[in-house]
Amino acid sequence: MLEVTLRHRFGRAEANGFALEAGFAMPDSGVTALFGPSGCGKSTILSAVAGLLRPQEGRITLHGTVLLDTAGGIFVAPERRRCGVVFQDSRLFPHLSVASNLRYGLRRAPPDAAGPGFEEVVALLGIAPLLERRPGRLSGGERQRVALGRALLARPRLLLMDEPLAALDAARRGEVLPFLARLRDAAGIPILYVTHALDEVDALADRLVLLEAGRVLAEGPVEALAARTDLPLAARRDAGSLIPCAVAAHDPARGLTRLAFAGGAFHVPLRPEPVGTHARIRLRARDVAVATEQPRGLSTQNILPAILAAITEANAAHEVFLRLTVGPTAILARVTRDSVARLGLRPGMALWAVVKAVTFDHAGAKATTGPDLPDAVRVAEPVADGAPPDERPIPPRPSPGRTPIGRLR
Amino acid sequence: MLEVTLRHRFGRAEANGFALEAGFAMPDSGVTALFGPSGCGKSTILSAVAGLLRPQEGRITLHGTVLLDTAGGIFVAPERRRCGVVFQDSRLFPHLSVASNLRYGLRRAPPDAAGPGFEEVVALLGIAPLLERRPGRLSGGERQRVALGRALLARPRLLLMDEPLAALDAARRGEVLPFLARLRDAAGIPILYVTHALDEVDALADRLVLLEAGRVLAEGPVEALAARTDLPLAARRDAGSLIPCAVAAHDPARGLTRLAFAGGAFHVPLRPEPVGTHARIRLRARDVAVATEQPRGLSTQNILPAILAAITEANAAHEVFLRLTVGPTAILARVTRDSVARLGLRPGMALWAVVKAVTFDHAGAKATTGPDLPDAVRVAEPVADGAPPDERPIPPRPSPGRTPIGRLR
Amino acid sequence: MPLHVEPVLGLSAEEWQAVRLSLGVAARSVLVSLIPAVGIAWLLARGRFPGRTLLDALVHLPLVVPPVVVGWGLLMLFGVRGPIGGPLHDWFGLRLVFTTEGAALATAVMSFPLIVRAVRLGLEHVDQGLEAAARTLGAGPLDRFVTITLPLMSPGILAGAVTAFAAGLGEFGAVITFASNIPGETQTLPLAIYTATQTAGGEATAARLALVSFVLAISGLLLAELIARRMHLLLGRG
Amino acid sequence: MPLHVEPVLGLSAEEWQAVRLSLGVAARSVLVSLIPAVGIAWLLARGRFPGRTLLDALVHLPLVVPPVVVGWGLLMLFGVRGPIGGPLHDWFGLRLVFTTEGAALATAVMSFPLIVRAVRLGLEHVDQGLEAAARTLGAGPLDRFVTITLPLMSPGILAGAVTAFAAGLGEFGAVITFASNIPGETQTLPLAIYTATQTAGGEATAARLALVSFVLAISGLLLAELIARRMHLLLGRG
Amino acid sequence: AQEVTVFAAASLTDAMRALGAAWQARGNPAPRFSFAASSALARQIEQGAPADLFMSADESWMDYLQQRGLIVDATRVSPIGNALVLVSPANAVRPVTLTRNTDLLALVGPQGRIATGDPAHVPVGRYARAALGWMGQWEAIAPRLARADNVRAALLLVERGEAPYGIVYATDAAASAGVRVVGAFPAESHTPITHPFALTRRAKGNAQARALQEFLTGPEATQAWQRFGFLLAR
Ligand SMILES: Nc1ncnc2c1ncn2[C@@H]1O[C@H](COP(=O)(O)OP(=O)(O)OP(=O)(O)O)[C@@H](O)[C@H]1O
Ligand SMILES: Nc1ncnc2c1ncn2[C@@H]1O[C@H](COP(=O)(O)OP(=O)(O)OP(=O)(O)O)[C@@H](O)[C@H]1O
Ligand SMILES: [Mg+2]
Ligand SMILES: [Mg+2]
Repeated sequence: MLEVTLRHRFGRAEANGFALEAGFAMPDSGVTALFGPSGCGKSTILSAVAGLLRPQEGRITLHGTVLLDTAGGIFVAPERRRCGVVFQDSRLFPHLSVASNLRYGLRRAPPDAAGPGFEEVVALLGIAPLLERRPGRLSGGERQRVALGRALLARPRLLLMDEPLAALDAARRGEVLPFLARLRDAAGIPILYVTHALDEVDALADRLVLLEAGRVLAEGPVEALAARTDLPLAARRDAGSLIPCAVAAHDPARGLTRLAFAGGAFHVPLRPEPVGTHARIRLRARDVAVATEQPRGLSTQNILPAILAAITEANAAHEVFLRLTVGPTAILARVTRDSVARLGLRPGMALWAVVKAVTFDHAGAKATTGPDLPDAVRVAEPVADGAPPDERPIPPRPSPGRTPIGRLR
Repeated sequence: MLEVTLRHRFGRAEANGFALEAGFAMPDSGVTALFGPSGCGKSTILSAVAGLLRPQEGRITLHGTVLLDTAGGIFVAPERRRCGVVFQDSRLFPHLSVASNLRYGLRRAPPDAAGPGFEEVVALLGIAPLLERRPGRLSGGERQRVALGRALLARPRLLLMDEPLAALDAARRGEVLPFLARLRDAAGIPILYVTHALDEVDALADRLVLLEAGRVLAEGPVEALAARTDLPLAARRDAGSLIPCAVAAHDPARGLTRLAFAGGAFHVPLRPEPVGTHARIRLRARDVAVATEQPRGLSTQNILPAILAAITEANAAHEVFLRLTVGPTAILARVTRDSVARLGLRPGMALWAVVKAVTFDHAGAKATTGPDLPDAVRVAEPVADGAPPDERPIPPRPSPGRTPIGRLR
Repeated sequence: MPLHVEPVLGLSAEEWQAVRLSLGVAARSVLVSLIPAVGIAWLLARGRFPGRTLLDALVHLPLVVPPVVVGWGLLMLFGVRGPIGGPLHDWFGLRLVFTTEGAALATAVMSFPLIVRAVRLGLEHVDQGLEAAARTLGAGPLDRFVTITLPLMSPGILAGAVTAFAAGLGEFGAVITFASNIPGETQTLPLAIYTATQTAGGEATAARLALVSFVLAISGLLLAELIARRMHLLLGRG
Repeated sequence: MPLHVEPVLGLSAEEWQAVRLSLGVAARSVLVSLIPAVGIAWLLARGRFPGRTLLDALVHLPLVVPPVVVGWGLLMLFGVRGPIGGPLHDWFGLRLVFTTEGAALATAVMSFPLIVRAVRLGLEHVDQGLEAAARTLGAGPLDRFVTITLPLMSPGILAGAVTAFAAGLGEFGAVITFASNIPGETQTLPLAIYTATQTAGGEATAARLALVSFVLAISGLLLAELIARRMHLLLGRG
Repeated sequence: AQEVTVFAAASLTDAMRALGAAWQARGNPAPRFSFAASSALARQIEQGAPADLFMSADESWMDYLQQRGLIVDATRVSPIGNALVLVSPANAVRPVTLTRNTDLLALVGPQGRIATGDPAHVPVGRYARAALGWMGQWEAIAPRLARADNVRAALLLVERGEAPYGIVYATDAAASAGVRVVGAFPAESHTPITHPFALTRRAKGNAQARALQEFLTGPEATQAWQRFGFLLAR
C-alpha cells in the first residue's frame, strides 16, 4: 500500500504559480494510473514519490515504511527508496551497453531482494538481440523496453512510470504496450503509471486517480470511473465502459472467440489467448446502439438484451448517454436526443444493445483489483444472431498469488 | 503544379543505407499529403523540395520554374525558392518576439508578392494576444500556430509542412487542426503535408502520395485511395471511405444536420456550418454494419439502402471488407467472415448499410480536387428511420476561385 | 596646465594611470579580436576545407608558445622593418611598437585562442535548424548570419570577450617585449606589478596592484555573468 | 656510463632534454591539476554556497595576474621559508622550488583556470536526468559520480586536459620565477627559448625551438580531436 | 666530484657558457647554470634555491643577499666590469661624443626613443639613469625611454630599428651584429659597472664551487672575459 499526501507550490503564491494539493492511496498490486491533462501535476507527484522532488509538505508511506514526512523531518534519499522509475525520455546511460544499463540497478539492489533474474527480464521484454548495443543505436520503442527492464531489475518495491509511451508514434506504442501489460501481470510489483492517454489507461490500469490542476478529482477502480458520466472522462469522445471477462470458448471454424462476462457474452474475432484467460474489454459509448425490437439479419455480432437504467447528459448538446444494464454489468451507449424521442426511450424499458465494436484489452492472467468478477463466470444466453460457439469448460480463475515471471513463457 | 523526381541514397550502397527513388506531382491548390511509416523518406523529400537537401539526382519544377535539375546543374538556393516550411519542431527564432518572428519572412518577401497581410494572418490564427511574447513562453500548440503564420507571411508559392502536429498532445492537436484547415481554405497556396497520422490526412488532405521505403506506392485523390483495400491503409483499423458532401439542411428542433452526398444523405448532430458548405465525412469501415432486412426501432440515425458490390480480404484473418455502393458512392464495411456466412452475403445483394458513426472533416469552403461532386447535389430519399429535416434550398457551390483570406472572419 | 592626480585608494598617480591603461588595453584588445575571432570560429565550426586543422593549430599558437616569443614574433612582423609594420609605417605613418595600440595588439594576439574557443563553442550550440528555417524564409547568407546566427551565438561571444578581457588584464610577456614598458603608454598593470616585484622591497606595492587587477577582473566576470543570465532569458533558455 | 645523446633533427642534446622536460612538466601539471579541477568545476557548476562567486574569481586569478607574479607568489608560499614550503621541507624533506615538480606545480597553477573552465562546461552538458535515473536505481552520491557523471563529462575533461597541456608547453614566467632556469631540471622549452634569445645570435635557435614547441602542441591537439571523436561515438552523440 | 650550480645574470649567458665548457674541458663536471634576471635569482636564493655560485649583474642584488646572510662574505669579489655605451642600428653611422653637453633629445628626434633596461629594476637601466642624470637630461629623456625587461630585449629594439638609440652594456653591443656602438658614456657618468660573484651560504664547504669561482677569476678566464668585451677590475 502506497499512501501519498502532498502539498507543493512552484513559484510565488501571489503569482499564478502552480499549486499541488493531492492525496491518494494505491494497493499493493496492479496498475494505478495518474490521469489528467498536461500540467496538472502528474510528474510532480511521481517525482515526489521517487524522492527526486522534495515537496514543501507531505507524507508518503510505502508498505508501512515512511519515505517522507515533512512534519517529522523524514526524507529517505531516492537511492534508498527502491522505487524503480521509467522516464518518458527513457534516460538510458549513453556510455553503457544495453546489458550494462540493465545490470546497473541489479548490481545495486539488496542481495536479499527477490525479483526476476536478468535472463527472465531480457526474455520478457524481447531485448536479447540488443544487449551488446549502445542506447544511441536503439529505436524509440526499443529504448523504452530497455528502460522498463532496467527499472524492473533494480528489484524495486514499486514501479513508477511517467508517460513511458508518450514519445513514441502509434506503431512504436503498439510495440511496447504488450510488454507493459506482461510486466504488470508477471512482475507482481505495484505500478504507478502517469499518462494522459486514455487508451493506455484502458489497456493497463486497474485503478485510476483523476487529477485536475493539482487536485484529485476522483479515485477508484477504472471500470467504476469509466462509467461515470459526471467526470471529464465522459467528455472525451471515447467515453465508455470497461468490462472484466474471461475467454469462455474458441470456435476456430467460425473464427470467433466467446468472452463471458457477468451478464452475458461477447463474440469477437478469434483470439490467441487460452480458454480461461481473464481479460478486459472496452465498449465505447459511441460504438453501442440500441434497438427497441430484436434486430434481424444484421451483420453485427453482439446484440444483447438490456434494460435502460438511466438517461444522462453527454457534454454534446444534442446527444445523451444511455446507461444500460446487462445482468449486473453496466454498459454506456451514446445516442442523439432525436433517437431518444423517435424511439420513445424511457428508463426501465427493455432494449437490445447493439455492440458494433469491442476493444480487447491486452491479455494476461491478470489479478483484477476492480469490482470483483464472480468466480465462475455465468454463461450467458446465446447471442441473438447466431449459435453459440462450442462450449468448453472454464477453468477456475488463477489464485490471487501472482504467477512468477519465470513461468510465463 | 509541383513536379518532383528524386533519387537519393544515404550511406553506402552495399551497406543497408536508405535509398529514395520517388516521383510525384501535385496540383496548384489544396493539400497533398505525403503519407507513410516512420523512416520512409517523407522528410527527405520535403527537404529536397525546400532546397535544404541537395539530392544526388533529381528534377523539381514549381509552376514551370525549375528549382532543381541535377542533370542541368541547376540548384536554386532555398532562400530563392519561396517555399514556406513549417517544421515539426516549429523552429521559431528564440531571440525574437512572436511579432518579429512573423515578420521575418514578410520583410524578405518580394514586394510584389501577393498574399495575406500581417493583421489577417494574426487574426486567422488567433495569435493576437501572443505578439509581444518570446517563443520560449508559448505552449506547443501556440508555437505551431506562430510557425504556420510565419511561413504563410513569407508569401510562399508553396507551403511545406513536416508533421506540424506530431509533437503535440491530443488536446493541442485539436487546437491547431482547425487553424490548419482554415489556412488550407483561405490561403490559396498549394500545401505539401507530411504526416504519418491518418486522422490528419482525413481532416486536411485532398490528394495523397503513399510512400513506403523510399518509393511511391500510390498517388491520387484521398477518397480514391481510402477506399482501396489493396493498399496498406486498409490494414489499419481505421480504414474507411471519405465522402464529399454538402450541408443540405439544419433541423435545430431535432438537433440534426443533413449532409447530402451523391447517392443519399447523412444525419449528424447539429453542425455550425451554414447550409451549402462543402465538407467531407469519413466512414470508417468498422463503423458500418449491414442488414439484410430493413432494421426497425434502431437508435442508429443513418441507415442507407445499398448494393453489395464486392467482398474483399481484410488483413485480419477472420474479417473481410464489404464494398457497398450507395448510388454512385462507395462505402466500405468491415464484418466477420462468420457474419458473411450467417447472412449469406453475396455480391449484387441489396442491403442496408447501418452507419453507426460519422466523422466530420474540418469544415470550410473547400475547393475539392478529388472526384467531382455533382454541381447540384441530388437530394436523396428520406432516411429509413425518421422524417427528413426541414428542406432548405442548397445554394450554388462557391466558384473555384478561392475566398481571399481577408474576408474569412 | 598639467593634470594633477591625487593618490586615491593608496594608489599613486602612476599606478592609477596603469589601471586606466590596463582597462583600455584589455578593452581594445577584445574589440580588435572579436570580429576576426567570430570569423575564424565560424570557419572552424562550419567550414569543410583542407587546411582546417592547420588553421585550428595556428589559432592555438599563442597559447603554446611562450608570450615573450609571441612578442618577439610580433616585433618581427609589425616592427617598422617588418613585412606588415614596415608598409603600415611608411605609407600610413602608423606605428604599433611602443604604443598603447601595440600593447592592445599584443594582448589581442595572446588572448585570441581563448576568445576563438569560446565563440566556437557558442556557435556549436546554435541550432542549425533555425538557420535552415531562416533560409526558407528568404534570408541570404549574410542576412541569416547577422539576424540569426550572431544573436544566437552571442552568449559564446560574451563568454569569449570576458575571458579575453580578464586574460588581457594580466597579459605581460608579449606586451613588454613588443610594446616595452613605458609609463602612461604601455605600462599596464601587470607590467607595473612586475616592476614592483623586481624591486627590493616592492612586495607590498606588487600585492596591492595584484589585488586591484584581481578586483577588476572579477568585476568583469561578475558583470558578464549578469549579462549572460539576461541573455539566456532573452534567448528563451532561462 | 653517461648517456651520450646525438644531436637529432638539428637539436642539441640539451635542447632535446628541454623537449623531454617540457613534455614531462606539461603532463605532470595536467595530472596534478585534473582532480582538483574536476572537484572545483563540480562545485562551481552544481554547488549553491555563499562563496561560489569568490571561488570562481579565485580560480581565474592566474589568468588575470601576470605569470611572473604568480611565480613570485608561489615562491613566497612554497619556498623553503614559505608558510607551505617550509613545513613541507622541514618535516618531509620535500622541496618544490627549483625542481621539475616545482615547474609542474607552477605550470599547473597557471593552466588551472583553463582546465576548470573546460571541465565545467563538460559538466554542464551532462544531463542531470541521467544522474536522477541512477539515484532511483540505488546509486549513492560517489557511486553515481564515478559511474555516470565522470564518464559523461569526460569530453570536457579531455578538452581541458589538452588545452592545459598545450598551454603548459608554453608556460614561462611562472616557471622561471618559481623554479628557475636549470637545464635538465626546470629548463623547459620556453625557458630554453628565452635563454636562446639572451644569447647573441640565438634567434635561429629560438625560432627552431619555438617550432618544436608548436609541433608538439599541435600533435597534442590533433590527438585530442581524434580521441574526442571516438568518445562522442562511445557516448552515442556521434 | 660535487656538482656546482651557478645562478648567473642573463647578461652573462654567452660568456658563462664558454667558460663552463672550458671548465668542463679541464676534467671537471659540467656546472649547472640558471640564467635569469638578477632579481629573480636573488629572490630564489633567498627562498633556498640550490645555487652554489651567484653572479649578479650589479652590486645591489648581491647586497640584498649579503644583508640577509645568504652568501659567504669572504668570497664576494667583483673581478669584471662593463662599460655603458650608446648603440644605434647597424646601418646608422654617425658617431656621437657623449659629454655633459650632448643634447640627446635632439639626437633622438621628436618621435624617437632610447631603449634600455627598466631603470626601476634592470641594472643596465639604473646605470643609464645615473649617466643621463650626470648629463642633466634624465628628466627630459625619461618619458622617451623604451624600458625593456633585460638588456637583450633593449638591444633587440635597436636591432629592429624600433628605437634609433639604445643604452646597453658594451659586452652586449659587441655580441650583436645588428647594432653599432656610436658612443661610450664616460666612466665618471655612473658608478662603476661591476658584476659581483659570491659563493652562497649553502656552498660554504663545497670545494668544487670554490674551485670554479677561482677558475672564473683566474688567468684563463680573464682572457675569455676580455674576449666577450668585459672590463677587468683594476
Ligand atoms: N521546476 C518547476 N518550476 C516551476 N514550475 C514547475 C516546475 N516543474 C513543474 N512546474 C509546473 O508545475 C505544473 C505541473 O507540472 P507537471 O510536470 O507535474 O505536469 P504534468 O501533469 O506531468 O504534465 P505533462 O502531462 O505535460 O507532463 C506545470 O504547470 C508546470 O509548469
Ligand atoms: N543525414 C542522414 N544520413 C543518413 N541517413 C539519413 C539521414 N537523414 C535521413 N536518413 C535516413 O533516411 C531515411 C528516411 O528518413 P526521413 O527523415 O526522410 O524519414 P521520414 O519518412 O520523414 O520519417 P519520420 O516519419 O520518422 O520523420 C531513414 O531511414 C533515415 O534513417
Ligand atoms: Mg509530466
Ligand atoms: Mg520526418
